[in-house]
Amino acid sequence: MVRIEFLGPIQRESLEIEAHTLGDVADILNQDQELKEWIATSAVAVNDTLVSSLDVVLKDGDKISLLPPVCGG
Amino acid sequence: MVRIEFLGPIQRESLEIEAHTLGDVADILNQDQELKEWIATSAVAVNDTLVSSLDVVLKDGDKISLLPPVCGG
Amino acid sequence: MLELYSGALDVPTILKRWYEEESPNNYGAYIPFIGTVRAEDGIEGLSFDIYEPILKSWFVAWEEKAAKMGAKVVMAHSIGDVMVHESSYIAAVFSPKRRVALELIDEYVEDFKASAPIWKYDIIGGERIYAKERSTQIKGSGLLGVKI
Amino acid sequence: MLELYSGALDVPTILKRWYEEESPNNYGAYIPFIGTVRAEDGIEGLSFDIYEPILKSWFVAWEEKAAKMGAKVVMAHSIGDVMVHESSYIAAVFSPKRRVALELIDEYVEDFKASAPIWKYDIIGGERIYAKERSTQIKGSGLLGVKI
Repeated sequence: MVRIEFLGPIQRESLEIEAHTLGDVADILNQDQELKEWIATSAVAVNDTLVSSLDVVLKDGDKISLLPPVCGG
Repeated sequence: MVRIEFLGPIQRESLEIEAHTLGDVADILNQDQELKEWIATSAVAVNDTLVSSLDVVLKDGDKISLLPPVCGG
Repeated sequence: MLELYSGALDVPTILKRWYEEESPNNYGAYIPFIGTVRAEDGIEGLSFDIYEPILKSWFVAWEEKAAKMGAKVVMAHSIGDVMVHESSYIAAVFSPKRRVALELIDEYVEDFKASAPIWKYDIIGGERIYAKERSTQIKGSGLLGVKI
Repeated sequence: MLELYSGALDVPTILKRWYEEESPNNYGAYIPFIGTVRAEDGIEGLSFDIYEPILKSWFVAWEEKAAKMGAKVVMAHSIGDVMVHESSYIAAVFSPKRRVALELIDEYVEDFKASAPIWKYDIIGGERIYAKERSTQIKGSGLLGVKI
């Protein structure tokens, strides 16, 4: 199981899902129509490190975070 | 008569000389060998306005200032 | 030094403390950038969410980058509500040399705006409204999106 | 506001006063550049001469330039001696917008260094030695020089 966290304005409770790669996570999350817009504009971190490829292999207990568009300052 | 002022590190008393243009001022000041190096590297102001041409016509009482290389801050 | 505060920043106190802390360290240039909430579009203020773990990694990467140039970066940011004409953000650079300081402060502030995991909300009528139009996608966003 | 002080600047007090004075004026960005005397080449400090009439015209021209962009510039500078690790110079920009502020502070500080009628001396063994090698000729210098 891995945990999905939605940051900032996404306003969703975190999810626990079964996934072995980020590709699996994408397949599962995109089934949720309301999440699709956020997914299209969000960056992704695995265990608090931003990632740029879907080929990341996940292990049990990993944390995946979705970071929607930012505006600090 | 016009007055010549030497600013900052030049360390010279001001001079009163007879001059009708900045060209006249240049002719007179360049007779002083010790001033030549300063003259070659200094900017010139007439009545506290920087000037960029020798053709400025001077009138009685004008103040000509020599500004050597600067380093504020 | 990355400092997070609940609510508006006490700007004079932070600027003074940073200045005095670095005084003995022989930096020739100190450039703070202070961000203040402007009265515009009828807002009462702004509100901020921060995701600290990734903000910290972003900041550590900047500390290392600055150190290679003999410089130092610091930052203070608000969490929660900051009213109009109050300040929410100070980013500062200390450097031995002027050019390094002027170039770093620009790059540091712009990278902060583009990458720091902070979300901004307008406060209007007491409601908190995500400032979507003013927000920037972090580089690499959309990774999990459906391929078209 | 162009402020000249005898000796070192009280940086925290000046930064605080400027910040508080401009707080109601809806500027989103405040960027001060603070210049501090570095311990190097065995100096005890620096000393400054200023020619005020031309410094004032230079500053007024910058006030007008900034105003056209909705921005404001201020400056504080020391006259006379400033010891190592003390500060002699603060130049600051206030602007509604971040980009304008970041670009103006760079141009303002660089133009100050190139043009402001201020002369710097190293203080070594109590002597005041003109910092000739670090000084810059004002644009148009050499006008009265002999033509070769």
